[in-house]
Amino acid sequence: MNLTVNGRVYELESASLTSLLDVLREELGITSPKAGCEQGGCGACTVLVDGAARRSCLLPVGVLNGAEVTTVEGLGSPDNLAPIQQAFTHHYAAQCGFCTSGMMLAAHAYVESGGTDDQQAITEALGGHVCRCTGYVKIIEAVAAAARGDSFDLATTAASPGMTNIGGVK
Amino acid sequence: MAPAPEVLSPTSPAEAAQAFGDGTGVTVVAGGTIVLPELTYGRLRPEKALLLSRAGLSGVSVDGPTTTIGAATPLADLTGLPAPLGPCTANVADLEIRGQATLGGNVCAGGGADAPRGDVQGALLALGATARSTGAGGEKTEPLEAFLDHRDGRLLLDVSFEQPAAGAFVALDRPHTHDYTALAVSAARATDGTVRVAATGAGSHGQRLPSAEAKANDPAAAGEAALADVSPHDDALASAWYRSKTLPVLVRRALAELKEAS
Amino acid sequence: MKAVGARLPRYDGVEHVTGRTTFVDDVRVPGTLWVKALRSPVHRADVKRLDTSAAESARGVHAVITWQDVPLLEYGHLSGLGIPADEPLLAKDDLRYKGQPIALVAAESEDAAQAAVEAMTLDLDEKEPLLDIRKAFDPDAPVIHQWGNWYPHFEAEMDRRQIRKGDIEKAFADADTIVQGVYRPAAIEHVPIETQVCLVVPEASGRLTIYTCTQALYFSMGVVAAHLELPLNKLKLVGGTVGGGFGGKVDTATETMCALLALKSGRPVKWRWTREEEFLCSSTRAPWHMEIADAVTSDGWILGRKMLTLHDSGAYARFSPYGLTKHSFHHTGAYTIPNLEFDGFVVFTNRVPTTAMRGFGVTSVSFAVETHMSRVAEVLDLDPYEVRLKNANRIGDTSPNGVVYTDPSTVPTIQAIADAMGHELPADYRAMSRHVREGALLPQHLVAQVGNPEAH
Amino acid sequence: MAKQTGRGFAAIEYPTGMNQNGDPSQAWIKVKPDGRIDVFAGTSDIGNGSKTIQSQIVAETIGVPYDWITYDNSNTDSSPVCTGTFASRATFVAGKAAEKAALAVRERILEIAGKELEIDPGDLEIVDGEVVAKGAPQKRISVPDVAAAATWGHGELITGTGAQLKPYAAIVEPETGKVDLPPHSAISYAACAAEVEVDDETGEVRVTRLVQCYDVGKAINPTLVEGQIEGGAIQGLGLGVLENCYPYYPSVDHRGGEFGSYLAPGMEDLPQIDTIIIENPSADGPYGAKGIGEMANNSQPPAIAAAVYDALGVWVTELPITPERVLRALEAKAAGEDAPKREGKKVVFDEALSVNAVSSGGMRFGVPA
Repeated sequence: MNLTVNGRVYELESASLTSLLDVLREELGITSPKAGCEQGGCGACTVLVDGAARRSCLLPVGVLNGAEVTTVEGLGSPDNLAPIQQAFTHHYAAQCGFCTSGMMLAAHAYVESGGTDDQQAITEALGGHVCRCTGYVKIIEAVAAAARGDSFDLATTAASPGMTNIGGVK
Repeated sequence: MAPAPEVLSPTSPAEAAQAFGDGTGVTVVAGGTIVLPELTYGRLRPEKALLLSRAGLSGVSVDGPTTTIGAATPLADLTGLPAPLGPCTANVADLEIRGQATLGGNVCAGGGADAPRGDVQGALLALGATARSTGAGGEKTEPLEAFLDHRDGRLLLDVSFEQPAAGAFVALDRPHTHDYTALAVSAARATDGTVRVAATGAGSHGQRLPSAEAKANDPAAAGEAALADVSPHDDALASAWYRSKTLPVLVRRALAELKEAS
Repeated sequence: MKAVGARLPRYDGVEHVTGRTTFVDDVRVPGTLWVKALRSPVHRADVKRLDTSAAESARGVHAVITWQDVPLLEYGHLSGLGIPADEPLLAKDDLRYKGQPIALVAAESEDAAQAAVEAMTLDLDEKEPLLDIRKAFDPDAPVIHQWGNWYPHFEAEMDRRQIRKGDIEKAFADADTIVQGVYRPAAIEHVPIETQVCLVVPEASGRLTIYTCTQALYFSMGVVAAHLELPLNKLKLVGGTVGGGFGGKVDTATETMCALLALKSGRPVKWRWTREEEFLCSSTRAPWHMEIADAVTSDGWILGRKMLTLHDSGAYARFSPYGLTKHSFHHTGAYTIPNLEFDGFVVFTNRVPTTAMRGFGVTSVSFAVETHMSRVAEVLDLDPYEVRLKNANRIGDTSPNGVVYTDPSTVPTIQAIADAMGHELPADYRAMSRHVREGALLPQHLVAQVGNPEAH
Repeated sequence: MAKQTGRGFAAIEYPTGMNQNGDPSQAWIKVKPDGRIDVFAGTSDIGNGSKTIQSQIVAETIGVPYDWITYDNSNTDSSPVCTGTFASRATFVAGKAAEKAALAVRERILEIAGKELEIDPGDLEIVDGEVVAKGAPQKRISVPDVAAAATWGHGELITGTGAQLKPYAAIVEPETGKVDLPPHSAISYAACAAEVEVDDETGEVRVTRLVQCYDVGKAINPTLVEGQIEGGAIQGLGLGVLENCYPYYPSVDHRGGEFGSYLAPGMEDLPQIDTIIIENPSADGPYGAKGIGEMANNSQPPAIAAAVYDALGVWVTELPITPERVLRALEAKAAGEDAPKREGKKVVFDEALSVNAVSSGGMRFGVPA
């Protein structure tokens, strides 16, 4: 069977019941999807399958013959970041970075499908992704900014909403 | 180590039925959301696996008052349906899981290790759905309640129900897209006026609440009556005590919502 | 251009958003073996027999280790501070918690390693576990640890952490009201999205390269070297990029065992815990049991505090004595209380050992002290902001340990929240500052401690 | 059905750096022949951003652009000692070591620049990668040119090291807990107000708003400080109302082994978060910074507990405040069993939870009165 990953066609050797996550990481050496739980519970392994965000740990590769898979490696490169990658950088939406690939692909799919900057809609789309570092505020900001089509200054980062600095004390 | 399993990918319902046979030793993979972790964790080592993705078992068809949903239909395709099934499927996990998890997988899910599964069973029971399945003895159409009692060894093909006059779905709302619903109640009023009420999370699978149905006109009384129909359990999400405290509340709220929707 | 104070982008931000950050699990070394563990299936048992021979001869298996393979079986997390060790790297004679590692396999695939683990024979004599720290001291409690049910090695071989300050009897005698309550936060998981993971590569030079997710490279190197009895020139720990830690990756959970397997097999070995192992077998934040009694005046001064803390350490001590000490130092919260009697115990139970987690030792006491402050205000029918502002520590006040505070910000932070919430404060509370107490803010019971470490 | 709302408040403090100190960190810096800066440190970045913060400190201290810095914490062969990333010490302690190392480098750059310019190093400063004579900005030499001069003229890469260690504060009186030195070299302070909405029939608590104030000493990078505060806030929310490894502890049954049954906070749990930053500099941290990471999840649980009391009139003092615990407390209240026991001037809450009720005599909590 074959699979197109980030535009390149691969003939696969893995058995049909192997998860797409294992195929990507172990057979193809594409390591941005992470094995965060292999239970479908965290979203760190999410990739795009024919444009839709899917947990790669839950998909047996046998059902994907001929499918097109996109991982973060296929979104943009360091010199040419995709808008969602710029948004995550400018809004400091990645701390440890382990959930980031899955989170960004879900966000990318959301924005591409016409998602808006509405917090509730973003939460509905990304709510199954667990991030333990950020508290989600800056992730939501990043997705909202990408949905609005903001342009991003990558030399600096954005303040969170609701932040006030009152300086020193008496 | 177990030898590699035989993997079959039928391309029609008939092929699927034939490949399934009497079900002996067959692991059915529909969406994969329940089976894949079991495989990954080495708890399931199938001799034979049946991948349903191309078996033509997906889709929603409406014939007059009757809606038929193929077993391999992703839950995401059902979230727009009227209550109780639409809101119930929308309440399952998250967008990505719903895009992959199927109605059949959910109906056939056994209890999880830590928490209940099978969220849509209650909604379908409230709708008085029938299940069409194949397996030993051939194809069979029967009420979903009967099917739930002998799911093992059957391959679900589709479920059918008549669109109700009104429906309601209420769930414990402790917000988590990544966990199972601890307790949910579905209610529906059929076009002939019959009210059915069912719960998921109050037992090993979804169940009707006949004592509540008998008092459907008095939501508060129905809520209290519902306790006679269940024997709740402790799990990681909620204790039996908590389920028995909240079941009457959910039944009452569902029936009140049903009244409003009628 | 200023760098400090600037909203500069994350140093590794582009790596993160392009999926190019190399975490331990992303390192690829040809010929790497997978590791799986035989873990205790019960909370407490004596080991009658462990037979790993079927695993050793199973297909694809390159190495099996048990306690017999560990040069120094017991090395404590706090051995560096002179605190004795209590936990074997791999269980030997008895099992103290469900999930405790007993034996490990390195094999050519995850499946082969798992099959080998399942081929091992383990005969146990199951025993009654101890699970409720409140019952650990009872005569009829099972004794589950070689040191007894609570940690006995504080300074001067005391069995508790004690704080004593002022005259507690007088404070309670002088009080108008005594408010007493119990506070019990739960065990929680760290839940880093990257589970515990380690890759050890035996080099031709005889060194071991250890790819690790530790939060503390030098600390973990010391732990590995101690167990293996190797000089530090034999070890190279590679890490520094961690997929979330929150305290749970200060434990050196996998590195030593993988190093042993790499030495024994001569092959690179990788152990990545499943999420289930992470949830069920990894150390947790500790549950605590705290009882507080405050001697208070009708107008809201806290004259004295008596407190009992039981820290649920799980099966072994790990960092718990450190955590309890830190806890004890902060048991007055952000307030100045001149008369104190604190007793804290590190209590052993048959559950996974507990460890450091964000706010270690203090998260628990903050919850207890602050919920108690809210209750004190409610019992006295006083405003919760005002009671806090009154007792808030000031410059010159003395801590529970006899240290004079030089720059507390309790007053301004409380005032800032009152403002933000639209909570009206009376003029005298609005005017309060963090400066040295005087006037109405220096009642008789606080006089002796101002600027005076000896008033401890 | 009734949704009840409530507000609660808490104020906290937290020690920055390891309790009782004694925890060294060190940084080594070398300047490449073109003036670009390599920083070697042993601090693991667990997402907290120590690579970023320490790079900023070095850039600021030397006086060069941030993007000139390469930061290497990758292995124990090339890294100096760092006790580790915990105890809110990565900025406060290890960042101070980086500042000290950068000061040493700065000094050597000025020394060599002074020779090149024939100006006393004390009359020079470094601005944006240029060594400039104070008051005579036309007299200048770039840091790259200084680095080249150091390499090819003096035969050295400019280097500097820095170490930070506060001595261990021993407990000198085990009976009283008295220490011989301050047991922590800075304390951070915070306060938090929580707003909750509670369903009084199902017991479900939703935290709707957290208003927080943190004294961070100095925000080396305000965006990263926000990231710590927001991440901490939602972990504190998890501690307060969601997370429990053993839902029925001390029974260890029903321990959840998957995300489906362990309630780590998700995006939909996110309340409105408003934060006020105070910068009251510490004496020992780099540029006055204090550690912010750990305390960020300490203030929310007590504020939430007080808010639940405000909403329902019941205290739930076992965490997390689960729907079940709320309902049980409401039942006790309805039965008149929740009131504290009053005995003379004593007001005793939670009697049933006390060791006095649970222990069979091995442990007592006695209160003088």
